[in-house]
Amino acid sequence: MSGSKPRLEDLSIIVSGQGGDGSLTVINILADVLRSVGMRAYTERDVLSRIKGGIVAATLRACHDERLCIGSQIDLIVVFDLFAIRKQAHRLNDRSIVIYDSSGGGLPDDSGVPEGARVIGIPFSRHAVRMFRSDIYKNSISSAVVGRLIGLNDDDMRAAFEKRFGRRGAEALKYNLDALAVGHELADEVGLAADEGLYEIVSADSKPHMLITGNEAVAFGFVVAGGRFFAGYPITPSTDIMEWLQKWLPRFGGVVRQPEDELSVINMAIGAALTGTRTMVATSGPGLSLMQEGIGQLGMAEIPLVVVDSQRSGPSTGMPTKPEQSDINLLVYGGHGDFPRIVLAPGTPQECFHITVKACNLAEKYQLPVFIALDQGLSQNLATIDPIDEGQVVVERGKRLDAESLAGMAVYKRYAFSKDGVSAFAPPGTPGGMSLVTGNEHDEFGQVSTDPGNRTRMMQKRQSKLQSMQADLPRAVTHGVETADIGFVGIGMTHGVILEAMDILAARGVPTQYHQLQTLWPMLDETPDFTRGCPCVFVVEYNATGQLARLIVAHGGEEAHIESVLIYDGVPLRAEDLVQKVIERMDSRRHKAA
Amino acid sequence: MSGSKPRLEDLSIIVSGQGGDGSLTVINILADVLRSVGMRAYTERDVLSRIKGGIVAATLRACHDERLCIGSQIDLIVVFDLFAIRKQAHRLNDRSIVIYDSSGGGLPDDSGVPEGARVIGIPFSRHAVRMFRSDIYKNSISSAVVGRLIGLNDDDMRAAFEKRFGRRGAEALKYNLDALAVGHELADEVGLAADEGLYEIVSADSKPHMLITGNEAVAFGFVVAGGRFFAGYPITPSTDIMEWLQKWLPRFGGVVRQPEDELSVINMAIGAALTGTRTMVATSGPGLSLMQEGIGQLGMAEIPLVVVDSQRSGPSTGMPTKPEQSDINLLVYGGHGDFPRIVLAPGTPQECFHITVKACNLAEKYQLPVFIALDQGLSQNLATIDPIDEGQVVVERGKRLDAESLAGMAVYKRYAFSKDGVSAFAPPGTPGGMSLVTGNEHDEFGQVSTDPGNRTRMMQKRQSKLQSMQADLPRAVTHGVETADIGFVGIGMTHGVILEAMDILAARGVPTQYHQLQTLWPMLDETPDFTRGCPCVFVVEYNATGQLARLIVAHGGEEAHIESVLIYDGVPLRAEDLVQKVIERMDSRRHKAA
Amino acid sequence: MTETFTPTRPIWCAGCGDFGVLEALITALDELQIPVHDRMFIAGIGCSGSLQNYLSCYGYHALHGRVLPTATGVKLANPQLTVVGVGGDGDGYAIGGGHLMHSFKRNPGVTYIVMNNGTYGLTKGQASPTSVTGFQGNTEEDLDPIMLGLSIPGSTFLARGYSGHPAQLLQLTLAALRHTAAGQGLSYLEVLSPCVTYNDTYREWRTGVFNIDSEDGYDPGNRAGAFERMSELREQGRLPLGLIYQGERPALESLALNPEFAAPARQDLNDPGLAAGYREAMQSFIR
Amino acid sequence: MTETFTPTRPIWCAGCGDFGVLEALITALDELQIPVHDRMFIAGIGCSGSLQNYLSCYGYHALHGRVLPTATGVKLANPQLTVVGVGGDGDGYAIGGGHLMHSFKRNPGVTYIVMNNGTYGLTKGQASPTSVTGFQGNTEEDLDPIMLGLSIPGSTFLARGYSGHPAQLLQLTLAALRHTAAGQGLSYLEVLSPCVTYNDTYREWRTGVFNIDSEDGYDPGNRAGAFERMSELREQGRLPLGLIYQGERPALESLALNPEFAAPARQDLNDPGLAAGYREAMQSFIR
Ligand SMILES: Cc1ncc(C[n+]2csc(CCOP(=O)(O)OP(=O)(O)O)c2C)c(N)n1
Ligand SMILES: Cc1ncc(C[n+]2csc(CCOP(=O)(O)OP(=O)(O)O)c2C)c(N)n1
Ligand code: SF4
Ligand code: SF4
Ligand SMILES: [Mg+2]
Ligand SMILES: [Mg+2]
Repeated sequence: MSGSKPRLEDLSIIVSGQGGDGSLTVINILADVLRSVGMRAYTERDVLSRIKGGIVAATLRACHDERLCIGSQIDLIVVFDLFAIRKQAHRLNDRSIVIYDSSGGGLPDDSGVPEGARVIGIPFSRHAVRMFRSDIYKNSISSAVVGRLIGLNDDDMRAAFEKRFGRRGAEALKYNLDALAVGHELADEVGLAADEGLYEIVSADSKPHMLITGNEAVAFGFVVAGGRFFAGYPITPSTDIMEWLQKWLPRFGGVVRQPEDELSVINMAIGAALTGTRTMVATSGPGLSLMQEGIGQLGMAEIPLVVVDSQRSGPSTGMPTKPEQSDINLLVYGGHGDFPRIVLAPGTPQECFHITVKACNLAEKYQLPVFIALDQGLSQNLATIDPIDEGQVVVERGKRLDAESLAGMAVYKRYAFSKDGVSAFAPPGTPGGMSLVTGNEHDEFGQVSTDPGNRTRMMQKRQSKLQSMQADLPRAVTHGVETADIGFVGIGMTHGVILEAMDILAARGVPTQYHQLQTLWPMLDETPDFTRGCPCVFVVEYNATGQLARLIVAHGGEEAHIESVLIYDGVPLRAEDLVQKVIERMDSRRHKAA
Repeated sequence: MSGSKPRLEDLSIIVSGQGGDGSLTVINILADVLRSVGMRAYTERDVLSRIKGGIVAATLRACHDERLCIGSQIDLIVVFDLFAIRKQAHRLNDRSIVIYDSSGGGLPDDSGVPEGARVIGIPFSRHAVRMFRSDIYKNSISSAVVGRLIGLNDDDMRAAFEKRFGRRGAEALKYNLDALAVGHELADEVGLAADEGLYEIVSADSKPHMLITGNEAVAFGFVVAGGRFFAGYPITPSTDIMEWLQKWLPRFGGVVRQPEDELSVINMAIGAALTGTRTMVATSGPGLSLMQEGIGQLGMAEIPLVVVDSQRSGPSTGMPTKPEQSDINLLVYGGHGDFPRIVLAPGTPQECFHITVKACNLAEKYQLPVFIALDQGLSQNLATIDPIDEGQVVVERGKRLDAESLAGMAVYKRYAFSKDGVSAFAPPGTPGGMSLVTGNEHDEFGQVSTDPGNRTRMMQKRQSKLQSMQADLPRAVTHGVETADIGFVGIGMTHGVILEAMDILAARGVPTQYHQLQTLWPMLDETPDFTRGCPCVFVVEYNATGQLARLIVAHGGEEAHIESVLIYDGVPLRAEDLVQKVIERMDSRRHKAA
Repeated sequence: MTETFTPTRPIWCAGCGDFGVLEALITALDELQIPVHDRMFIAGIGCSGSLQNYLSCYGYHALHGRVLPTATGVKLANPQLTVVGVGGDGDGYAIGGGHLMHSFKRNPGVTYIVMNNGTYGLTKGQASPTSVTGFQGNTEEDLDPIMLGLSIPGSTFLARGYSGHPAQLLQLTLAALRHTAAGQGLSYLEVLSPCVTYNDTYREWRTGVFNIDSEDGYDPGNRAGAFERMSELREQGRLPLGLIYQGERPALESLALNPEFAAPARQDLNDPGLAAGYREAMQSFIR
Repeated sequence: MTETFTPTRPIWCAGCGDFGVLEALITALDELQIPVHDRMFIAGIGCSGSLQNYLSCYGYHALHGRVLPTATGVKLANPQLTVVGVGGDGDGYAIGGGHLMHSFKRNPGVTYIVMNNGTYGLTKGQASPTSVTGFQGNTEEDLDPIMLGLSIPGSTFLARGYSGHPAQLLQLTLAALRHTAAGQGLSYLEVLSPCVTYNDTYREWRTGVFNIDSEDGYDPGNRAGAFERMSELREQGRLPLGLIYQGERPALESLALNPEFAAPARQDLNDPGLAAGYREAMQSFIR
């Protein structure tokens, strides 16, 4: 039968159950196996801000080509809990496959599963408890079944198990491998023999892919950019950055600290940055709010720092595990008083890496805070990407002085006026470079000053960086048909969805174009220009007030051309839903025009 | 001679010396005497962020009619330090009078005093040291001379001294009265006999005026509005609010606390507000930055609080004693995530009072943070104003439930959905009103929830307040000629200067109009409308980036009609300088058009 | 009766020490007959910070680390409420550490219960200020917040319980609530409350705890003596349980409120009797 | 020599205690022959927070209350620097109080000098955490930060000087700098430094101080003993001066840095030798 099987092109799979059931583990293992056989994978998590219990879900998209979002329909769903199936039923169709844990009985009539869908009940939990005296092995058992179903090789599954559970010790590995074997037996029982999966897996690419989240890519980029000091305080969804760096940074002589709060974080980072060390912090909304005074200090005292904001649903504590892009205002306008800053917004893990490198360079070249705006989706979703060529990274440190160059200078002024607004920096410890650095207004030497003439020049010096950096800032990436009447604007986790929606629309004969911002601040002319040039621009963003759209309008964007698509319910947008919105809005625009 | 004397119409007086010399005291006493004789007074301070030393100045405008700014020219200057005279010389003209402390010798040739100015040297310091063994009495001595010069009655001066120094004990009073007498003798010596001052003082008004700063008016308004809990942490220029309340609030059973930092301030205030107590905090930029997390909590958990921001020069520590209006962005856009808020901006002490009352009512009616944007000038400058009719204040507490009303309800939900977005509040301690209040997203009962449908409705509920409050928000006050082609927009301490510039322009045949915002957020349509309707609008603001102008543009203002006038050197704008800018910009507009 | 929110089932992992704290609190509040509407719970952020959802009360979920300033504001504005602060060690000792020391100093009428599990539970097990050296790469020595409390003049009630010893925990919870109810100010009760998922310390604590309540001659009225004994036990690697210090000092609210008026939250702001005072304030600007 | 900023004349009021601290620091740093370019001063906000402007050094004017985290970051990134934190009691004990306790616990190689005048000088005389009860309406008891330091495991050097006793102050300053230079971590020196303008305590302190350095049998190596003696003296209304506690514990930087590498600030980021490690990190995502 294998010859006649369809190729695995594009499949979205959900595993859902109670928190602690291990749904994430199943999905992550499958993603890793897919990566290892040359397929593309993308994962998403839908979890709660609690450690055990509640309904959580993990989703995987297995693709032949690159897709940075989950599909609009779910092809395969594995549920350990019947609540979960009701929650997901609307994403199923008559070709979907439903695998449920039948330990507690059959599927109720009102499960919502559409007619025609293939339903398979397997008592995962019962087997797990019987064999291992613990319910938790049901996830390993179920992954065997899913692997079989989609056509993954038993050996590849085993290899992935060895890699993942090997780290947790021999016992954990043994039990999980046993569970995998049990799963394979159960698969046999329900008619899913080895090599008899639904699909043929064809490697998409000869070169190996990386499987990486945006958070990891940022952390990795920081190390390669020469980052050597990181401070953080645990907060979802940014914590992974700290955790990855805790493991890796010391191997390069770097330091990671987790002090008592975010105030300590940003000020400790300021201390490290003052010495000329490349420094970064990462946080999410509540932490970013607490760091506002420190942010302003960076601007005033001209201290380079990279600040990562992994955005989650706000305001306040909000919905800590859910995605949002609602800190845009705070990133762009936060801190009291006027000071220059840069806000960058990657859309893929690869961009996360490169933008972090860029952020480190910009921070030191222009001596100011550089923000990297992430969101929960980009931060935490795993994706397969082409390998990053980390060897190409260039470290640009800006105007730095050492003892030798200082010796040749008659006078050294930390805040010397200059054409580009940037003054040379001599790291503490350098003979001849003594300086005063302060968040008070100051003269060129860093002495506190309220002289009005000095104040005016210092303010202009700092602000002038926003001009001198222009050529250095990442430009928007454009996609689609340049002349199309329908445009998209988006950042972060909207990226994959917009690309897919464009494909769907193109297939329906509707050409579109897409302006993917990379620099949110300073707002480059290209973005307002785009909204003026394209008659209908869908600005897609995860917040309730259209922060990005408003920012574009404030800088000359054409409000009449803008259609805001706002998502703020904590649920990731699907391409098909975006397509629907586009069609509806275009219709209503045509009606209004008529 | 008295019959032929000119009436005292409008006089600007500077007293300048080293910090600690008491220049402020002289000016404040003079202002009080002027108030007591029915004249108008307005004062300004130019001080440093240090306790002693450095050059400081205090300025007084004595007027027959109300003026809420210092004049563009200085008529009389008293200097204890020769540095000071150089700093002020450019504001003098050939009719100015210069009184200097000649203890250290005569005025040097390069003092910068214009030709024709009358120069009087009096060895204040020498006399003070000889008579009182302390230099500090020179300020009391000098005030006698100034009083004589401008025609104030010796007895009125004495009465003011008794009032001011009486509080400091009998000894302080005696010495200062003696110093006043010495001053009067010295005045006799230089030919300024009693009742032979330069001007005739004619009472402007039969009713008594108040002499009050914006900070005091806010504090007073808070008490009368029923405010009963205030927390603050010392920070210039907001501290006076706390100090006034420390004295007065306990007399009404209220509580004032100065805890360990601004985080404690805002959270202690949240605690008080949770009980249904009218609560306020006051701070300046650095404190406002630290409060950002708390601000978002107010928005999410729907807690009423009035937050006063007395703005100073930023960013960061900046120039603590200098004026600015550069926290507008942070006030409007601060805090992570989307939540509703109100930002109000008074322009006079009277408006400070009424807007504080309004803020207290709005906070409770709409259950959200209400900001009052002050600036150093409005906060600290003394002005004579018509008495406030504090008896007219109406306390509106919004939807509150007591045990009785609760008893009639089947179910009580703290966050019940409602048309206007506001849910009824039962203060803790009320039987039957138990509720959960949280900064997490929550359902109507306040239980933590991430249900997407609930999330959407809750977000919309909160945001809908911005609509339901519209009719309740203070409208802009308009001044001048409604059809004029030249318009002004301003807030806070620009108010008096704009009014005076309009008078000057009107006198030169140039009609203007002025849209004085009272509500900065939500931005009411009236303001963008104003910029669309008037072909050239000068948006005058104390910051470097045109935050107010940008805010107006972001909400539909006509950028092409806007001329930004930006002041960020820490020096208060003078009307004549504003007039010059208007004329220049209009010329260059005409050139461009031609 | 009006229906209000229904306390939910705890979202804690089975075996979490916080169950014991909840149990003790429910029992103690009932035993002291505090009406549900007079209970105001101020909770931190963390697994522990959901306790208020599991009993009948007015509950407030504070910002991370801000339990004590918030609770102080509540108490000053309405001293009739029984104000209970609850939260975790990360919340109370890390981000909230500064407030803890200042609250000891300030002594507001608040009962503050810290569920100390030596880790950040909700963010998945990072080191906290009470984590032992080595836990998750922790280079620091673990903080003893009771000793910190002893060092602050103004502290009046310092106790430690263990959720594995429910009887003593109940007694300490009662004592804490009574201390505050008697107008003595802040009662601080740390509860050793194991996190079975990220830092399961049941074994260490079962053997490591030391009951000072039953130590002959131990005097909880002697600050320096208590400090010395704590130091000794610490050196022996033992964790003292019981009422460690109790002193006397008027609660903050008795010093800060004007007894001639109703408390801030209970005033009638439209009382016509206020007008004369307002007039006087107005006159002070005319003088 | 390259001209850099010129230390200015202090802006302090005549008679301000801070002059004595400046004097002691200049003398001690010279005596220890710390090159000016290896001195990094981290100053708070307040009158005291301008000290760095009055001597030759790399000076940083921190945010209010953030001296210690900043200084810790500096030291970890470049341990070759002599890092001195300076600030006021408001800065260090009020808004910075949480950082103080965590810094004791963390023990970074920083000398931290607090100019304690029992008030907020620069904002014109409000009560601070070390203000006595009654000062400006203060309802709280004054904090003793040395006792706080004693209560935190990890603290290694706690001393108090008085700007009116310059000889002892110099010795304590030297001892503090030496403690840190010897790799023992945080040396904390509180200096009683009167604010002549808003809280002139010269008279009280002249009579109130008590020199523990000259007390027979006092053992600064005994934490609990020190606590007891401090408590006694406090009850007698006396303010102990001298080296109150000194212990041994490796400094944070020795625990946090990888000795195989140059310190973070001193690494050559373009060193080609780094490539292999970066490659390995990259491979970890391909596995
Ligand atoms: C300002 C801020 N920073 C970080 C977080 C993320 N956060 C949530 S809970 C928590 C720690 C909880 O630890 P602990 O207080 O010990 O409570 P536990 O879960 O152990 O009961 C943190 C850091 C937050 N909510 N707010
Ligand atoms: C966040 C913040 N809040 C408040 C202030 C205002 N402020 C400046 S100095 C100071 C207190 C200074 O007191 P202290 O630290 O004791 O120093 P001293 O002036 O007494 O030496 C305060 C509150 C500030 N700069 N930043
Ligand atoms: S993670 Fe730990 S602290 Fe949180 S509920 Fe589970 S056991 Fe309790
Ligand atoms: S105000 Fe006080 S602390 Fe400040 S300089 Fe003067 S004496 Fe010193
Ligand atoms: Mg914990
Ligand atoms: Mg002080």
